[in-house]
Amino acid sequence: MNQWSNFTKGFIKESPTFVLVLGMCPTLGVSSAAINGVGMGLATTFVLAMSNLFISALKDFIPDKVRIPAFIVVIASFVTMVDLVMAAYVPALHKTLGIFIPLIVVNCIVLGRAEAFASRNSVISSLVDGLGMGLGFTFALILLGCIREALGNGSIFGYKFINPTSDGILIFVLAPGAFITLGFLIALINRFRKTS
Amino acid sequence: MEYILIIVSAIIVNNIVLTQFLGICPFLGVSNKLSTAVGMSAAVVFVMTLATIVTFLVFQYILVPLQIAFLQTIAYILVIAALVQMVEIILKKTSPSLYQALGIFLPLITTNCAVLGVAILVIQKDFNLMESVVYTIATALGFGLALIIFSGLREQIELNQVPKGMRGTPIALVTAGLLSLAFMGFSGIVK
Amino acid sequence: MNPLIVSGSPHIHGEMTIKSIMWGVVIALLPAWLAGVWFFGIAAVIVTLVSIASCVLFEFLIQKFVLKQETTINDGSAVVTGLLLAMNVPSSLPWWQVVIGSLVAIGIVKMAFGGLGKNLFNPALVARVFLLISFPVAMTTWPLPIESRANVFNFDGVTGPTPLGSLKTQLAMGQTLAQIKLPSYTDLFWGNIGGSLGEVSAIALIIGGIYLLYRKIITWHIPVSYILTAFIFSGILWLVNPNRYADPIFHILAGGLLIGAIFMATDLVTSPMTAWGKIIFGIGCGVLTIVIRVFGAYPEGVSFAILIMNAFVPLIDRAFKPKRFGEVK
Amino acid sequence: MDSSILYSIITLGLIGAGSAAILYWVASKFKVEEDPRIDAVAEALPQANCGGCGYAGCRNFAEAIVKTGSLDNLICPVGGDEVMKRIASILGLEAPAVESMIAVVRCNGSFQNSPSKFQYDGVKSCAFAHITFTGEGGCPYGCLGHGDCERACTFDAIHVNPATGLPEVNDKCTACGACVKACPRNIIEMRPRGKKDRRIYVTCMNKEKGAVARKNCEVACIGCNKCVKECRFDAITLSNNLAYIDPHKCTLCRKCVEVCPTNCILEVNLPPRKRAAQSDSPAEITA
Amino acid sequence: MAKKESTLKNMIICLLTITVVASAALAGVYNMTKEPIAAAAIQKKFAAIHQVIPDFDTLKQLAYLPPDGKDSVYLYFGYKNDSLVGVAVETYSEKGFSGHISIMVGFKADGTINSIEVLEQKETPGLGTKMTEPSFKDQFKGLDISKLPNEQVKVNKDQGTIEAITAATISSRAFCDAVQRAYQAKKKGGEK
Amino acid sequence: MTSTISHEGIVSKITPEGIEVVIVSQSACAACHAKGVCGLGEAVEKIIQVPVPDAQKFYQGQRVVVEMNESEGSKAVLWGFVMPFIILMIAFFFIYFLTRNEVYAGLGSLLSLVPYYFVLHLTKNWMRNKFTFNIHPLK
Amino acid sequence: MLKTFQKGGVHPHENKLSANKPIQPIDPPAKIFIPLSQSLGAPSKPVVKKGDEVKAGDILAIGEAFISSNIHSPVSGKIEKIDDYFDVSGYRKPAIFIEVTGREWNESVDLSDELKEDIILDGASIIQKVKELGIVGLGGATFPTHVKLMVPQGKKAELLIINGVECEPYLTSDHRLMLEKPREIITGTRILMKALGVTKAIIGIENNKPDAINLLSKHASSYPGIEVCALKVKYPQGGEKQLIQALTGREVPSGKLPIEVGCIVQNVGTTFAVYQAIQKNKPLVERVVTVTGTNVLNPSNFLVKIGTPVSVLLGKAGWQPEKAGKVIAGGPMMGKALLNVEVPIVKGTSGILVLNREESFRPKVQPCIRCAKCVSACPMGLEPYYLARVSELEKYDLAENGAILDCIECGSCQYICPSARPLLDHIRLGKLKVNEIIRSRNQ
Ligand SMILES: Cc1cc2nc3c(=O)[nH]c(=O)nc-3n(C[C@H](O)[C@H](O)[C@H](O)COP(=O)(O)O)c2cc1C
Ligand SMILES: Cc1cc2nc3c(=O)[nH]c(=O)nc-3n(C[C@H](O)[C@H](O)[C@H](O)COP(=O)(O)O)c2cc1C
Ligand SMILES: Cc1cc2nc3c(=O)[nH]c(=O)nc-3n(C[C@H](O)[C@H](O)[C@H](O)COP(=O)(O)O)c2cc1C
Ligand SMILES: Cc1cc2nc3c(=O)[nH]c(=O)nc-3n(C[C@H](O)[C@H](O)[C@H](O)CO)c2cc1C
Ligand code: SF4
Ligand code: SF4
Ligand code: SF4
Ligand code: SF4
Ligand code: FES
Repeated sequence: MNQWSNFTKGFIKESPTFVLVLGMCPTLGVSSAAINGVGMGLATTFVLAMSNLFISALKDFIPDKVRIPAFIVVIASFVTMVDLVMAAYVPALHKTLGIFIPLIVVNCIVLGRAEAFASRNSVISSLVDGLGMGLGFTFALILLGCIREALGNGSIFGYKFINPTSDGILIFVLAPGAFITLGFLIALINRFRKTS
Repeated sequence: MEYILIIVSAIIVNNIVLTQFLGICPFLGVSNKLSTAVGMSAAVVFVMTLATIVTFLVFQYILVPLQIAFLQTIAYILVIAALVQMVEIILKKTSPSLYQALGIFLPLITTNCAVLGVAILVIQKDFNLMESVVYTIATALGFGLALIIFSGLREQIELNQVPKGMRGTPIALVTAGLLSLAFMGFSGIVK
Repeated sequence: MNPLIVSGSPHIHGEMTIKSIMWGVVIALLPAWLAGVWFFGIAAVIVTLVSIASCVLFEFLIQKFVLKQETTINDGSAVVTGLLLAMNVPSSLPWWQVVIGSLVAIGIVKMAFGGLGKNLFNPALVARVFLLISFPVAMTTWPLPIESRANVFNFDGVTGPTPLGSLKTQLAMGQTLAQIKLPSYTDLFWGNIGGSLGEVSAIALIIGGIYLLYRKIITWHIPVSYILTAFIFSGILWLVNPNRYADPIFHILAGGLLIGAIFMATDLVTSPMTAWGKIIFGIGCGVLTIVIRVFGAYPEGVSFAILIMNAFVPLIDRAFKPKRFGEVK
Repeated sequence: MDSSILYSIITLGLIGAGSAAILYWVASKFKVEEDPRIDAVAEALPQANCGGCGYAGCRNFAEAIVKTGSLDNLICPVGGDEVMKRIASILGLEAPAVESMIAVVRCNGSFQNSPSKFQYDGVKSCAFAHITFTGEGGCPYGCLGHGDCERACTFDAIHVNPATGLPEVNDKCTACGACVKACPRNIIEMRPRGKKDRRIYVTCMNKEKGAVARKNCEVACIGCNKCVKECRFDAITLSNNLAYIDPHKCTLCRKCVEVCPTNCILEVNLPPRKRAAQSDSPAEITA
Repeated sequence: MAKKESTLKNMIICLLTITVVASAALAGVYNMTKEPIAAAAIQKKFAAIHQVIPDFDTLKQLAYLPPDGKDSVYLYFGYKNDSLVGVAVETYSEKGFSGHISIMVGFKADGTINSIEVLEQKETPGLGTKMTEPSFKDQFKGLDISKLPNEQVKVNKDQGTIEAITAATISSRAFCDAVQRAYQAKKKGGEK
Repeated sequence: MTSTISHEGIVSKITPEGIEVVIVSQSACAACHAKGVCGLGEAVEKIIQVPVPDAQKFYQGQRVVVEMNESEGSKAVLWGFVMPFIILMIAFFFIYFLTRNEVYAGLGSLLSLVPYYFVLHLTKNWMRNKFTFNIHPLK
Repeated sequence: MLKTFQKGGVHPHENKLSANKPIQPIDPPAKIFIPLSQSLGAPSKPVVKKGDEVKAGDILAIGEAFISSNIHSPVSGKIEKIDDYFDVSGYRKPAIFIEVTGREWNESVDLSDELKEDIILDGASIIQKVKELGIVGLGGATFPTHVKLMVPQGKKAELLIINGVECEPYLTSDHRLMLEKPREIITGTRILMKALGVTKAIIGIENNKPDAINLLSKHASSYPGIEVCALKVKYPQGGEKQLIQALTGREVPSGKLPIEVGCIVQNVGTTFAVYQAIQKNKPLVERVVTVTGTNVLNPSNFLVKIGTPVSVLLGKAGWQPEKAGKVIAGGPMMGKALLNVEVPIVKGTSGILVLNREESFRPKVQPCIRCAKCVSACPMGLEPYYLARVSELEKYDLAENGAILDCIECGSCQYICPSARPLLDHIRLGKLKVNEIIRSRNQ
């Protein structure tokens, strides 16, 4: 497969968020600010890429029937690593992302890619796939984060573009805003995908 | 009193789906049949409670004493995955027809982030086992409540035939958003 | 001879149309709106005009350019939504926030679901709650009746709390009801109190309600069960502890309960279809209103209560079917 | 060595082994594994999810193919021959030969040919109009023009022409057959596309006797038998006052077209005639 | 290479290897990050202490359990050249709109408030969260609570001096409550 | 006119006791493009054994509809999830208030499920009659 | 309080334009044609052939099936042909075409106007005679009356209800008949009572016909078993299930017949026809037809021979074809719009209503606003908005569960709907499909 398209498919064409509608919990949960999206997205990307890499490297050593538990162990290990490392070096971000970091383990995208892609493809392809999907996820999170932060707080990446003492339309950084924004964003992207 | 606060909080004020963003996938994904939603809620209550009890014990009585609490995630996911599958297989072995009936009736949840999430949350909240169990049941009921209300709304949406671009996930998300908006009315009932 | 016209029966049609229903609601709202204008002055008129105009305009634009369907602005439903939205906000609300509210009501709540009749939640109420959460300061700054009449643009107008607002804050400060000074029943009845521009005058709302009942636009079930439930529930609390819980008459007259019960819970689109369903709906609204008022963070619970019950409507409709003729039990 | 490393290894080893054992046990009981061929087949399918094959979606169809392990009676009308061959090769089976088909509308009762005699004021649904009356043109067999077929088509391939009141099929048609099922009057037929997309067929379904049929529509088949006599290939049969051309026997010689007194035989995509063509034949249907 | 067959031996070996490697790796990472994690927590506190009291060279800690509280209030006495330059009090309130808030209040040696840092709060964005903004908390700078009526710091709605955050009186009250608790603790904990 | 739940399936095996049907179309998941990457159990295909007297009427690969009464589905949920949950809770609270020890309560409640499933096992045949599936060829 | 049915119903403008126009017999034109399918059930089988001469009252076709009826000639003349004609919907149906030569009657028919009150025949012979003389229900459904009179095994008839409600706006044929033939109707009632073996009969009449109520009460007073009951004006009071409930409080169970609650309902026109058949030996060959509507200059009630084309009646009543929009066989709520006016009057035609063009179009359809007016108007306790919606979406299982088959097609829902939704159109189609599905399921 063409590695470039393998890489870029995660952004729009097979975007895990907008098209496959997977991993909704972290998407909604951490997208109140763009920076959270970066953190969560990169953490997921790391786990995806690394576990894809390892799984495709190990795929021939793993007997079929223990495939799932083996994958889970590999994925969970990387998640724990990310968790620990983030707690150590970016404690503030780690705190805002909270429970969603360990939950990367159950993110359908991760196990799904391992199952559907890494266990069948070469190491390089799998790595590229993991990176692509992960960055696609990151892209979606940042996009959503930017919109919500801009509308809800009048800032992007913490940089306030409106009068610093005033607020945005607060609801967008709260729970209802998450659902509504994502809903309309998906509708918009669907329309965009259809026409292009 | 404390337990009542935990319950009210978990069911309505901090509803797991509408404000905590856990278990969104099954929430958005399962069918819009009311009976399925009710069945699904029952299944979630049982599975979540079971998972919380087991993971709580594993954490407090194995990981903590050995000072390896950092293995929480990996241990939990393995335990939960195994547990859920075990329930299924036991059911299949002990009562095949019951198992089949369930299979036709319900989408069985194996692992989703709600189950793991709640197991982790009870540790974060420093609950003891009793509190954990109460919290878990209430949370699962909150999930069920959201799911049941939503199944009704979905049915209505189905009949209404929303505009093309909004069909499917988008309208479901917007509806969930409005539901969450309505539920904000409960804020402040428990701190 | 012209070609004969063919269609299935029936071949005649009753007089009631959507248009007549919607304009009936507008007429019924007029007394309360005029009371609002009397108490809050020209600012109330401006908020109303902005709200109605933007609702109608958004409906037109969305239908024309986004959905590309026939526009239906002259059925009057957008006017009702706009009017009700205006009547549910303080008259001092900045105009651009009113416009955002209209966009939410029409764009998110109504059109995204397919337009008239398809929305699951009450558009005006969602817009109100949306604004309340998004702009808590502006949405809880209440111009004083009469005194603020002169303030056209209400910058720095004379403001004060609503009866429910002062009740809530002062109770939170640990005062008992005896210590809290609340408006008299007469003021509550005529509307000489702070609040949303359309909710203040109880008498005007009741007149409108009677008109709606007379025109058979609404039935009695929702308003009566709503008000009665709120009365009974708050009455029980009051009997339990009159120092902490306000009396039931106060709860009925203060805040948006009357406008909610008469005009918003009764919205045809978002309420149940059968008599028993409506009664259950009203009871739910009544209980939730008092629960939120008494135990929640918000001083006022009407909007939330109705929206939460809106979500239950499909389930209620399922549970309370009309009694079928000759149903075999 | 740090004790926590040791404990970790032991605990995790135990938990891992334990849960693996359970998962293994489970895996051996449930064949959770999906046949990878399903994915392959699904990928080969056009992903139109139209239901033309009779299954709920392409994936269901793929599962059905793989599960049944045979291609008998299974056909994706959208993908046609080509796709079925590819699927056959994935599964190592033989593909049944399929002919490429297209929907044709066998009615030519346009507003011009069959002027409205009544005005219909009910729901815009052919199914309902059908149970209510004969249709505005008065022909109880003809097209009602309310577009049930158009609404049934997921491929944007059939549209009612507002100028004629008749549906027209375009090249997007995949022969899924949804419109055939939707039409309450059974007007739409699935016919072979024909060589170079050339087809000849009777555009009438009226089984009345000539005079009656003709009363409502200028281009009705009047059952005069001329075409039957003219055809040297026995391709045309007449029953119930209505001619039918068997697409497999028809050689596109177009003799019948010339003799038809009401112009109800339509030729599609045939080159213009050498002799000055009678241009009153309906300029119609299919690009 | 051919896929490993699912024999029992293979499976056990495989899984065991994976778990052992994984746990070893994790334990390694854990040991590596243990200190930074702990340090990060302390770091945060130290940074806050540095923010709220003038420069110091030695720090002494004292825990104090207020009569009405569940948790302890921590007092950090900062000394420079053995003279007390300020007291940082890690205090809290449970009366926030969403419950617990925790702040670090710095007192100068003369007992006036030097500066305040918010350590933890879960208030509503746009409302209660404004307590972290200077426009609110700078009101406390230079405040001497002992000179206030009843030695009580209060918001204006409660006839106090602190201007509450608009539409977030509850959070403002909680903030004052925490400051009050800090003051009480410092008073009881004594200035050594 | 009771409501039923019906699924489309394919006959995968014919045995003397009945036929085995693989359920293909399951609510929303069936047609979902992301099925392959989803963790929900429903994405996994289900095999149902249906005892039918006239098994020879069916052939392998046939498309059939499996139907079940909604009320039976609710009953299945009752026995499959609600009952064990109730037992779990009774055991848990009982042991907890007796011993005030959460380990005992936790483990004890887990163990309490063993007899439940054992009883379930004993009533296997009774259960079989309780849940009946209707199966008929798809037209 | 006047009696009425409990649930639902609407009250359209009554518009009884022809209420005080006496019944006026009209002559048949030179050619008439008589459809072979004039009652519910199987078409009748002709027993005459081309060229035969017939007299008025001679049998033309017999109903062989269980639910089918005999057809007699209304005129004397020659059978021109037996061929298809185009029915009111434009579809082809078989009919007997007769060239009218005169009006000689079959000798057995008693043509005198004299009232015969003594009932000689016994129950079984009455039913036999009703069958022979081709009596079918004239209330609209044209159900063969003899079938109704044969109470099935295990059931018992207790009460005969005579339906003089005429709840449809505009129509007045039953009203006129009651005014002009009260004693015949009472006698017919007694005949039906005898045939059924019941001792009690109620004649239900809506309160907008006080003259008919008074007159019939007067004549009924000498028969203790017969009672006349005034009813509140509400559509569709004439629906038999509604009428039974209004008069007795009993509800016919869903999907069951009136006999389930011991009742038999007959229209007054049918009752008069029964009188004529039994006492005068006269088959059902003519009926009262109201020709009315704003388009018609002289709204009238005609006594018409079956087979007379509608156009003849319209001409007599003075219609204005250029202004006409809809010609409806029956009333405005349940009648059927005609495609052309050259169709014959049949046994089931109770009226011809001509609406002007501007009244004929339906208002513009708008989205359902869930106002529930249709739900409260439905006399059957259904949810029309829902049934129409699921039928439209072809979710027929939901429609079946919503009891779509209980719908009596009264049209109240569509009449009242402020959004002018074509509810009954969708429901009718839905009923058809659901019936098809049920039939295929039972195979
Ligand atoms: C969803 C929600 C969030 C709120 N968040 C806060 C908050 O974080 N802090 C706060 O003091 N008040 C908050 N409030 C407002 C309080 O309920 C209360 O109205 C207010 O603090 C007292 O009003 P005042 O400040 O205008 O006197 C919130 C209200 C709601 C409904
Ligand atoms: C199959 C069938 C059998 C019937 N049998 C009887 C019967 O035995 N007794 C009876 O009173 N009516 C019987 N009816 C007539 C109906 O009750 C009813 O009168 C008829 O359908 C016309 O009613 P309508 O004019 O209200 O529509 C039968 C109808 C049908 C379709
Ligand atoms: C909606 C509805 C309205 C009806 N209105 C009348 C009516 O006004 N008068 C009448 O005689 N029959 C009416 N019928 C027919 C009766 O239900 C019933 O068929 C008839 O009275 C039986 O008598 P028959 O068999 O003598 O016609 C109506 C039926 C329906 C469904
Ligand atoms: C009695 C009545 C009450 C109504 N109440 C509301 C209302 O509270 N809010 C609103 O947006 N529209 C209201 N409408 C207008 C209309 O139903 C509303 O715009 C629809 O919800 C839009 O689909 C009302 C209409 C009627 C007839
Ligand atoms: S025109 Fe008919 S056969 Fe062709 S694609 Fe459309 S629905 Fe299918
Ligand atoms: S072809 Fe059939 S379905 Fe299509 S418009 Fe004509 S009648 Fe309707
Ligand atoms: S037509 Fe049918 S659904 Fe409508 S009101 Fe009458 S009985 Fe009810
Ligand atoms: S009467 Fe019309 S608008 Fe009202 S609920 Fe029924 S269908 Fe909808
Ligand atoms: S990400 Fe939470 S359930 Fe899927």
